[in-house]
Amino acid sequence: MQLILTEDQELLAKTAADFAAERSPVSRMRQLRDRKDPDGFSRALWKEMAELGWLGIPFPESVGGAGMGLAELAVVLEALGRKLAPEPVLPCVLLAGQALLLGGSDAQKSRWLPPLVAGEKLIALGFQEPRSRYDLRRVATKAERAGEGWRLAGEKIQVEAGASADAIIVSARTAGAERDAAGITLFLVPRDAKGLEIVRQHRIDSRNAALVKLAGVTVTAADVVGTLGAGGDLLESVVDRATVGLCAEMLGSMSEAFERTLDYMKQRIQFGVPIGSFQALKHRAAACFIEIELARSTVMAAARAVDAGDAEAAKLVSLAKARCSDAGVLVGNESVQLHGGIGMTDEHEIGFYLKRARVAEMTFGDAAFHRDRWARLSGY
Amino acid sequence: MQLILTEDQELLAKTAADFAAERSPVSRMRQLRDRKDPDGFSRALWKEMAELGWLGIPFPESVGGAGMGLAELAVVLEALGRKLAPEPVLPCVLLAGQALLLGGSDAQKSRWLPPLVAGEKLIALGFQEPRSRYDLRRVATKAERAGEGWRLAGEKIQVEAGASADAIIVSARTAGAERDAAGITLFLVPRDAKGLEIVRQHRIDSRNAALVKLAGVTVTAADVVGTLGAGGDLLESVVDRATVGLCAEMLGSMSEAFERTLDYMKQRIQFGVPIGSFQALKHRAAACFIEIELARSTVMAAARAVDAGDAEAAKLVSLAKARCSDAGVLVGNESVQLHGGIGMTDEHEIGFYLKRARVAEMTFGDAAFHRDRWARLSGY
Amino acid sequence: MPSIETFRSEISAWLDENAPQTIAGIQLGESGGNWGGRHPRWDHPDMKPWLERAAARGLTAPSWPREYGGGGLDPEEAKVFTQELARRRLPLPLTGFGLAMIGPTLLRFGSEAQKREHLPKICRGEIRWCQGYSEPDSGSDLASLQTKAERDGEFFVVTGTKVWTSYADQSDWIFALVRSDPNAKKQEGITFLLIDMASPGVSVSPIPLISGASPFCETRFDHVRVPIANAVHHIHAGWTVAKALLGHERNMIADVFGVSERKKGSRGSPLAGLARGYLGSDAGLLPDAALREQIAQCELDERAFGLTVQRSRDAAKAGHQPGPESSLFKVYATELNKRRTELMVKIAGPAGLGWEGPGFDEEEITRTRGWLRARGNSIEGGTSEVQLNIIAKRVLGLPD
Amino acid sequence: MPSIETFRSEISAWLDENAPQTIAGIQLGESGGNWGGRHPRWDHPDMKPWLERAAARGLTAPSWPREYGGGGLDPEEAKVFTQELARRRLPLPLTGFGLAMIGPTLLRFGSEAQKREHLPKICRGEIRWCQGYSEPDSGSDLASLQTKAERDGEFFVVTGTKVWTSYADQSDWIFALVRSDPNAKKQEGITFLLIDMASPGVSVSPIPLISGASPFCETRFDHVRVPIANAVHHIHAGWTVAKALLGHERNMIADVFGVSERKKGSRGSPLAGLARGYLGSDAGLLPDAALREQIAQCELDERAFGLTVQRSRDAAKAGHQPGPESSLFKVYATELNKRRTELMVKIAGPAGLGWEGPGFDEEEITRTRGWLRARGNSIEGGTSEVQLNIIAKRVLGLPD
Repeated sequence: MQLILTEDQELLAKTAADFAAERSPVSRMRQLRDRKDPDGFSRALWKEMAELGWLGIPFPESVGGAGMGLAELAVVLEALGRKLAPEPVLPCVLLAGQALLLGGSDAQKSRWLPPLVAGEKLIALGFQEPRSRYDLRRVATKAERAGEGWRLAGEKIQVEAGASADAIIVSARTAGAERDAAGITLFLVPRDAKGLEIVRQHRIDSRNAALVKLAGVTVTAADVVGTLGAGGDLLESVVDRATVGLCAEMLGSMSEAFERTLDYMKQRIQFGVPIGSFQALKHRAAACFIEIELARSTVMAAARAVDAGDAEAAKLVSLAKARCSDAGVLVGNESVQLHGGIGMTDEHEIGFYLKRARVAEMTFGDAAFHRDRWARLSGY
Repeated sequence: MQLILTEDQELLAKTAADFAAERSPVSRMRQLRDRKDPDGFSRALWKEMAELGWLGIPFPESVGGAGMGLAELAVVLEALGRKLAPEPVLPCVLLAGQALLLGGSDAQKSRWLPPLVAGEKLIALGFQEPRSRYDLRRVATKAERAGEGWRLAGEKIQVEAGASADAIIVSARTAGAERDAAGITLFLVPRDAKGLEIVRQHRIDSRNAALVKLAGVTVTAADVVGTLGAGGDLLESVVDRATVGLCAEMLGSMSEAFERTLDYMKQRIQFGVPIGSFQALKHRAAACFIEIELARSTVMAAARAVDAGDAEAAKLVSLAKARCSDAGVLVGNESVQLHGGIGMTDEHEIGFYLKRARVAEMTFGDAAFHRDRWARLSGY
Repeated sequence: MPSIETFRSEISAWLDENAPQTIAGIQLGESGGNWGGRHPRWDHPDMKPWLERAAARGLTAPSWPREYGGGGLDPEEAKVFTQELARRRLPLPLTGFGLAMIGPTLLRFGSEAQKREHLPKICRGEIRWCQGYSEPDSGSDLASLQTKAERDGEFFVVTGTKVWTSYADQSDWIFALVRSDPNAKKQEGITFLLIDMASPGVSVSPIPLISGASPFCETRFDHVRVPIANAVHHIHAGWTVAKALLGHERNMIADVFGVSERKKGSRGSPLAGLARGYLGSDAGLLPDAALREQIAQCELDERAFGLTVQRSRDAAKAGHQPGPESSLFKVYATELNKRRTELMVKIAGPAGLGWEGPGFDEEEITRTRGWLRARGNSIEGGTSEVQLNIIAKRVLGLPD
Repeated sequence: MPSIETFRSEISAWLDENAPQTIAGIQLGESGGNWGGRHPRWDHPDMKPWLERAAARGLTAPSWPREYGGGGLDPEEAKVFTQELARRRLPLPLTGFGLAMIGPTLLRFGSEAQKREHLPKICRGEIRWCQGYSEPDSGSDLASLQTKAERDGEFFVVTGTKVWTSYADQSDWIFALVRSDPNAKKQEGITFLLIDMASPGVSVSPIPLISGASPFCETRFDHVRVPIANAVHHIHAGWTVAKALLGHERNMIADVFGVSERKKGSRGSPLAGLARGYLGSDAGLLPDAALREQIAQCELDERAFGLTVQRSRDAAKAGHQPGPESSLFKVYATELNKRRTELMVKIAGPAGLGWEGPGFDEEEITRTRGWLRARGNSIEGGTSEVQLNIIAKRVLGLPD
């Protein structure tokens, strides 16, 4: 495992950085929020990303993908994270897309993945419930046999991209009790399914998220994604991949927030000098710098370990998420504090970084959750 | 509960501060260490403390005491803590003395407490074992019936003042298994008991501590301290009192270490200015100051709550010990770091504060132990 | 002089007769009571007669001199009045910056004419005041403020921008710091000026925060003409007035947090209760060990801080000078509130991410916005960094 | 030129013939191998012939020029030599500040006469060197050093005190920074001087640390006469030499920690293992939740740091310039080592309080003293504060 970017990755990073800077300034995200855009992102930009081949990065060529891995997608997500681009790469490409790639039938893959990669269809994955917290295997949503098919009843919350998705994959219990590790199955539910209700939610990061209510939705056996009862393992693999992507995004966001704060520290004059000349603030800035550099190393390692199918991959994913969560919150908090009053205003963009950092921290488990997971995986 | 010193307490504090400064500079503790004094403290000074009435503070007048409480003893211990005075007030007056006061028979009290208060006899309390860590009720030492009396077998470690004590009270199991909460009994064992072996130990704080080995020591029924099998509760009350005393000592030590560091920061010139003018160091000093002030409030509250038999007393003791442990280690670490190279030398006294802070932190439970105890006592 | 118990029965009788029963124990709105002014808002219709009757008796400003509309009560009597209000669960008849800030300032620094002009209107709740201190380029370094006040005969012509002017959009007058002498040392060219917000050239716009709507406004002055007689204390000597007021403000902030933290100590473990709800745990040890330890640490912080506030107050009651511990109140209270609100969001987990419904209940949204709003606690009223500088210099004696 | 594989077989043959089998894999003492000098200490009797044979072949300083006693190997050959030593688990034939510090300095800055005089003796392990930089009043601000070097004809007369002179009590020569021009700007009046410690007026005393005995000494110079020809580089230009050497030293320190932390990553969970022993827990979750989380955090820190060192090295191998991440190595490695050693003591609990036996085993005492010793890591070789200043200035570009 080499912790450097290949030449191709460098090129991709450059392209993505240019794209993000030119096509996706943070003001764009503000406009989407202020006009209460129902998607919360730009379908035009999504299409452009598809045309750049980004949505196909972690898919094989057979479905129109680039046959690359998380190491490549990470550099794109880092660049998008820098500008807080709200397009649903994580939920569609990584969560739902990887669920289909790893668990889907050939029919499912050929139906859904090419249009996903082409930016024509959106799919989401609903795995959180009102009581599930960070536990992927705590599933109260029930799937009961109904003739040849299944009847689904339950509720998924904060389904990212759910409000605009053409289909939603949901976890449901085909056996066992709410907290059992086994007995979970994933089902693909088309948007127009009867009994499916999708309600847009509004989180502090303003991104597309939805309550997904399943009031006796009927699906067929062909809508099962992966093996019956083995959805928990599939979910864990998929969420590990998405976690790496999220960490890359967080790395971009915290890097940008930190750089903006450094700029501010150099420009803001108080007591006749730039506030960046105050030693206490310098040392705090240096502490942020250190945490960001360490986070970067862990994200690179996690992406490469997952791509390589390394036995330690899950541990490295938890390492990356624990560090990115802590570093992201540290940098978000320090950024607002060092900006002072102006940082508290909605008018200034730095607050958006703080809010997104908090959502990202609490997505796929916070730092304490991943420290616990690291310890479990390490046998103690 | 008033968190201020009464006039009498102010006077006592002044007397104790003068005494400590004049009679007990830190150099004295160094000399005791360097000459490997078998007591590790000064018997002459101990006698002086007795004459000042300090050893009798938390005892009734019936045994020669002053009938005062922890609030008073705390101001004395704080003053002694400032100069790292190694005299065994904690182990003799608080641990063993309070065990006898709270649990002893009239015969035991009248035999041992007057000479203890007069500074003529030393008693210690052995409650730690190789496997007990901070759990007072983890007791492997066994007490078996032997005729009218008991035969004790086991080992106590780090018995403070044990190497010089005329008698040692030990916890032993009269019923149940090693980790059972009930079934513990305290026994008073005279130094000359057959089968008792006392070996001086050397900890980083150089104070008097001993391994106490009980190889079939025989004691009589009259040597039981407190109720048979209820020694765990007695121990907990006694250790709570001693913990308040320890916190007061820690408060004194950290205050002095901090003040010495402040002085050094004002005097030490680097880059043409006092290092205390560097803002990063100022903010760290301010952080220490805050922690010390908060610690002081908790120690005062804990002492008064125990004296008043307040229902919340145990919680306040854990509050005080958690804060003093964390603050003491913070101040100890910062003191050495801010002294720089000279702080690392044995020749400089600041290192003694670091070492004592560590021992005090790990005596009667560290901060995490007391956070856990606070949570338990709060019902969560 | 009547004895204090005579006073108590008098005031009780007056309250029984004049205080509307309808407002006892009512829930006050976000701003917390009657703020008065030309466009008053009432939390309850009977809050209006309550204000009017209390004002008529001088009880909106109980300890101010009667000649300016106050009650002329001595400290002991004022305390009895407060006790009797509390006993009846009555809201204060009037609150706001007039009573709390500019009134006391005028009593100390104002001219006789200023006192006669402004204090009675404050007491009657006719005029609502706001404060104009900070500017976009002058935050921690307040004395660098640049709002110009150029002399033109008997007027100052004021031009500049003030930020963080709380409730400026609902206020009638503003007390502001302006630069009257651009050539003097920065603290020596400032004047403390009273400005009628109805003057031509004053414009106000609200400042939404990262937590949503807020009382804060930006207030612009574009060649606003203000009589020179509206300068409080001497011209160019406004910094003296401002410092007195700032110290007062910081104490208020610490008080707000300090008192509430103290109360929490005795209310069981609200954080643990919150966690039980979100973790689905009815009893026993909280199942999330990391959260449990963070909750315990937060409670220890709260309790240690509450005890420190108590220690300071006990010392004050005993007649001692304020000890060094009082210097830590502002920084500790605000940093603690930041940690606490952050911890509450973490306890809620994913349910802590809501900006508005659906899928998040009112309490969750309030909690999350409360966390965002709390980020500003360590900025407003003197940043934590400035507080630490002050401790290092004034308490610890560390050199510049 | 022979190919690299030819070189490998040559050096292998030489090693097979000359390296004593007896010293393969031996445990080196605290100081870690042959340090040479007039009073050498051998970890094993056969370490002496090993040094002599290697020196005769130029392999104590493999990449130095042959004319000064080195091996004249190119970097690739030197690497092969290191590999072959490692494969045979052979200790280096010689180590110390002569090879690591003053030798390279002389090669870069020394006169021809200095090189001819000193380098061969270093290569043969005849002279052991130590370093004289810090003074009681000059720590972080090294350039303020005050040890005087007054000119007296062809001599400097040196008077002053150096501290933290490691192994000075076992060394034969010292390279020291002295103030040769008290009137120049502080960095411009310093000379880098080579001093024979056998000179009259040199006295050495060890410095015991809070952790016990240490290699550190205080070295005093009382009118010590040193030939002017012993100045390295120009007189008064010693700061240039010192800076080059200091940068080198800091990298060494980071390397030591960096490498060892990296190895730890792959060795399971030694901290958890330690905790299992002290908590009496054979399997399952560690029963102490607080310790468990601290252990996990420490492992995450170690791993993240190890990966950062790896990232930096991978970049270097790929021919990139050192990235900004290398600036954090020293401060992070040392602060981490402080946290880690402290955590180990906490894991031990009361068993972590021992200074010497009885009742504490050897491992416990070593661990506890290791924690005490580690407190100095963030002071020696550039304090953490100085490191953070450097990051703020050089990497982040924050203004002075």
